[in-house]
Amino acid sequence: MKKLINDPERLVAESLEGFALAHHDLVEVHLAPDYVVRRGAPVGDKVALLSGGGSGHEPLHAGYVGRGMLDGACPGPVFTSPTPDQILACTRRVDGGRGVVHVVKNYTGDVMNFEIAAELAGAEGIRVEPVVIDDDVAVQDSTYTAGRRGVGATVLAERLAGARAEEGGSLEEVAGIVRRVNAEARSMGMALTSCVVPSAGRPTFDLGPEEMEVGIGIHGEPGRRRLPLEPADRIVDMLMDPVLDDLPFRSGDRVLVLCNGMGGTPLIELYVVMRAVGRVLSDRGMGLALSLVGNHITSLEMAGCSVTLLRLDPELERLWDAPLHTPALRWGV
Amino acid sequence: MKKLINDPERLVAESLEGFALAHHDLVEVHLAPDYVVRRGAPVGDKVALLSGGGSGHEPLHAGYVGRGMLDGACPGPVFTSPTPDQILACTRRVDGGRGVVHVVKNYTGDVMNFEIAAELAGAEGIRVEPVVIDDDVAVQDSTYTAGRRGVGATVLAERLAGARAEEGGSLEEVAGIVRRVNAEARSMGMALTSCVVPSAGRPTFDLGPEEMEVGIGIHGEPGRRRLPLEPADRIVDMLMDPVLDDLPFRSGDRVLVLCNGMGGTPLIELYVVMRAVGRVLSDRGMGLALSLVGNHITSLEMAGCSVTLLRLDPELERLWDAPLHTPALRWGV
Amino acid sequence: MADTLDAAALARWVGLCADRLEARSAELSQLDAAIGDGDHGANMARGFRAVRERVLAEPGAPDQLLKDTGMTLLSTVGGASGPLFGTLFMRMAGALAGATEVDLALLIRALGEGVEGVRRRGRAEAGDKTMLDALLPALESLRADGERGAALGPALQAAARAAEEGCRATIPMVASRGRASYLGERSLGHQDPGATSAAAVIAALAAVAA
Amino acid sequence: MADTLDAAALARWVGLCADRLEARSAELSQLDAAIGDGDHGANMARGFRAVRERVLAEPGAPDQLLKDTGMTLLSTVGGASGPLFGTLFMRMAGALAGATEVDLALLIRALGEGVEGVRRRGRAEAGDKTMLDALLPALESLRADGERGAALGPALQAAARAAEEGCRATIPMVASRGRASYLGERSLGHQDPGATSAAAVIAALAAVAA
Ligand SMILES: Nc1ncnc2c1ncn2[C@@H]1O[C@H](COP(=O)(O)OP(=O)(O)O)[C@@H](O)[C@H]1O
Ligand SMILES: Nc1ncnc2c1ncn2[C@@H]1O[C@H](COP(=O)(O)OP(=O)(O)O)[C@@H](O)[C@H]1O
Ligand SMILES: [Mg+2]
Ligand SMILES: [Mg+2]
Ligand SMILES: [Mg+2]
Ligand SMILES: [Mg+2]
Repeated sequence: MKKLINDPERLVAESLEGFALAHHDLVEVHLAPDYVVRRGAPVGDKVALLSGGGSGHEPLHAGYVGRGMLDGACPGPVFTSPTPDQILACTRRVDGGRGVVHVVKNYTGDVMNFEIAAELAGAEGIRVEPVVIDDDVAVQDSTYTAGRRGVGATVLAERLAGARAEEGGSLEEVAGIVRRVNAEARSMGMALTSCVVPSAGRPTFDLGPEEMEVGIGIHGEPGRRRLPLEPADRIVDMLMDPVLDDLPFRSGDRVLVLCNGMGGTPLIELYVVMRAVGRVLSDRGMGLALSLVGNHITSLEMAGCSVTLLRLDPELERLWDAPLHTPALRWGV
Repeated sequence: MKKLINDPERLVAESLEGFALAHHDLVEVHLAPDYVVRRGAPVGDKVALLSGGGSGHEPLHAGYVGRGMLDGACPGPVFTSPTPDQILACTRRVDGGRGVVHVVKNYTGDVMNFEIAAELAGAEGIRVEPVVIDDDVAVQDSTYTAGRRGVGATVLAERLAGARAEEGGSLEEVAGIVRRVNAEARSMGMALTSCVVPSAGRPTFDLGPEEMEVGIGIHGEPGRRRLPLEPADRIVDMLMDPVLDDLPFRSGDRVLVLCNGMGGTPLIELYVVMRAVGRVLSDRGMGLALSLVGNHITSLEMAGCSVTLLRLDPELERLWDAPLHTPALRWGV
Repeated sequence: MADTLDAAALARWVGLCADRLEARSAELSQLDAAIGDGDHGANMARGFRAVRERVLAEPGAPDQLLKDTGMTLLSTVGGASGPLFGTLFMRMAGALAGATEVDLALLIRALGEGVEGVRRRGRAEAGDKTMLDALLPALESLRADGERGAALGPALQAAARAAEEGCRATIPMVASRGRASYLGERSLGHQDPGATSAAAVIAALAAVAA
Repeated sequence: MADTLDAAALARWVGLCADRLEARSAELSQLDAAIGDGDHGANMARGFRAVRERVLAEPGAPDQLLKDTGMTLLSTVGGASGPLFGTLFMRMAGALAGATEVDLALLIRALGEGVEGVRRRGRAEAGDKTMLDALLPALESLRADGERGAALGPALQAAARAAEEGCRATIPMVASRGRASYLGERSLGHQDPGATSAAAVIAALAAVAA
């Protein structure tokens, strides 16, 4: 296992310490229980937005704590959801009296741990509104599964709902933006290589030198299909077709594109993916209004990418451009 | 070779096309010869800042074109310097009459190609001021080598001199900032894995599962020493000692830290590196004033990191915070 | 062989769970690697190590002991199994409120509450290839024995066998809850890790009652 | 066997350079992989492919031909070898201004200018393990033969042998210019790629004069 770490057991805590050092102007980091909040939380007279999940997806979630996005983030161990006490402590810390929206990626563990935390917070008189994100079209049949997974739409929901909270939206309005983003966004991902969970020390799955895994999630879990490697343009077609057909997106739609790297794929390749996405959109008569290219929701050092499309409306477009200031994304301030 | 590409020969051009699509609000991309300039270049009544080099180091340089940083960037083929005609065309395009500073990383090819371009531009009446960056302390003996390589300080010089140009600095002043950054910054890097140059199709060097290469550059060239893998804290000591001793940095210095990923190392690990750097600085009585953690000057998908320290003064600190708006870095606007 | 379990016996149960799950951590993670994300053993070991340190050092009355165990699992295991095993123990604790001795009837009530809590929390049913496929058969076996007026010890031996069989029965199932469900048909042929640890928990109870 | 080279012969030279360097592209990149970044063969092949398309389709007079060749190399090869081979051909072109036939004396003058240009551009000297270690011996050999009044053909055969020997002599050198210099002692024992292609360029000239 080739990693810049000291000890798998201390990885998350040490990484949070480095994060605190680099971003002390923006965030406060609490250890044991682990959570990250905006400096001076609770901030202002606003609804708070909180998310969390296993570590290994950086910059998600802690990198998105700051003005115009999250008020708090709860990182669990690598690929393992945070615990209710962690989420509860963070919820108490960010609540300014107007309630807290929990953005939860749809994984059994995340959903249950957030659910218990919300019950405990509710018992303490904190209003919590949980919203589950499940945008991954790779999981096809939701009656016989735990349901679609939450992937790229999480980033978009956190940003857009964070902007709505910042401008004074109510608990219902902020949660409503998360729900709208989840309803209007679809994603699909693929891997060229597996990742190595530090505590396991070896690749989660094995891929041959000429193979790729299509339909992966973000926890190194294998996907739906193992296929021979193809050129980038063909791979993008394989991701875009199910994404476009599912919502479905239609000619004339204006969309935001997230071309996301899984962690080990260099930017030069992500822009090749972006080019291919742009060609598909223009072939379908769709408008590319906004784009985000880079490592935004990752699986440790996995090589690969995911594509998320969000159908925009004027309110979402306006919210996207609102001032944003987090360790990982920043504009307008 | 597992890459999200269509054809090694078309990689740079296709990646630039995707880049143009994603960032058309900020930049204009010209193909054949390949260069990237700020939208509407030449911009305002200012000195222009231009850089370039082989591709494969993204976001360097094209990702740094924009307000407060570069006016133009010339990407060569992967790890191969751009050609004089490319640099000349870009120089013409960005010159607004107050001259053009060329930021050149110290590699034989880059230096000669930029030199010829500067001669040609000079013959056309364009004032060009070239500055060479050579901050890599891994290259020890500069009398018997092509000299130290330009690495992490390039990013810092481009940002700080770009800010100086934006506020109206003269050709000499802007070039002076580049020289000052180069004089006050030192870097060293290491690799956990090699990268794969697309046209070669296989790793540039072979590292065993328990080996690392210390003192690497950014072109997949092997470094000075091959050593057994160590914990992150020990690796950071190996990078920091020569960096600190070389300038030398002293107790009481305020520094900017660039914790740079080589492309394939996930952010969770870079923050572990950041933590270790912070510990070394505080042990030495130095002040961590500014930090930048992420993939800023990379070697394709190489796993590894480099650390750059820049000794700050009040002017450099002020320039760092000035408004910046590029595809890869943005703040204050 | 007593016909009730007192606080000391229940503490031995929890301790035995910790011993056995820590010892089988690699095996449980291996099972999880095949159809999940390979952390189930580590999760359970982390949780029960914390239980040993925080709860078993000074175990309280039956209800307090199981509540503390549940809370500790809840706050240290994470993932899917943390809330589920946490709920199992906490709901059992609720049913034992005030009791100092637990007879078969009370144990059936408590386990019934616990398993119902797991079912509700996870929204899973029998046959979904989860820990419920070990817990439900154990509970049914206990209930049948309880109606027949069986003694505590033999009833728990039978329940342990039922849990073990239920656990093996997950092998030919296609998962429809939890991470394994993403694999669809690919989850066939693998034993469910959570069912395996649930069966170990029941077996440990049988062992202290033997 | 003519005692001068005309425009057609020089065009054959450039064409032969293209043929041979393209054919040896993999070998040259291999040499560069050992002590550089593994692209020298690709760089030269890219450049001479462009020369074939843009220059050899309609080759001009000697000076124009070599100037176009140099400019094309300059704008397509990149890296270290682009400016150096570009300079070599462009400086040679300067010395040939107006000439239609090139005799040995003029060739020596032109090559001397070209090699001097390479030396200045690269700030390298003999023994630095670069293309100069093939070019300088070739030039010396030509000059000696020129003074002895040798014929063009045999003088170029001798120069090609000198270049080849100079190229082999780079093997035991430690590089002190270019990318290979970063390796220090590790560059020992490898033949310099740029010297190899420079020797091929001289050999091609000898071949058209034979
Ligand atoms: N909805 C559910 N109901 C009951 N048990 C479940 C459910 N989802 C998962 N499980 C159990 O949890 C086990 C996996 O636990 P673990 O690996 O610790 O968590 P995670 O899946 O979050 O990594 C599965 O083997 C299964 O028995
Ligand atoms: N300063 C120099 N002077 C002369 N020749 C040089 C110099 N630096 C490098 N070279 C030659 O260039 C060759 C490498 O060329 P190439 O691989 O195409 O460029 P790069 O090193 O930029 O990848 C070396 O083998 C050497 O012969
Ligand atoms: Mg897990
Ligand atoms: Mg090169
Ligand atoms: Mg698991
Ligand atoms: Mg080379």
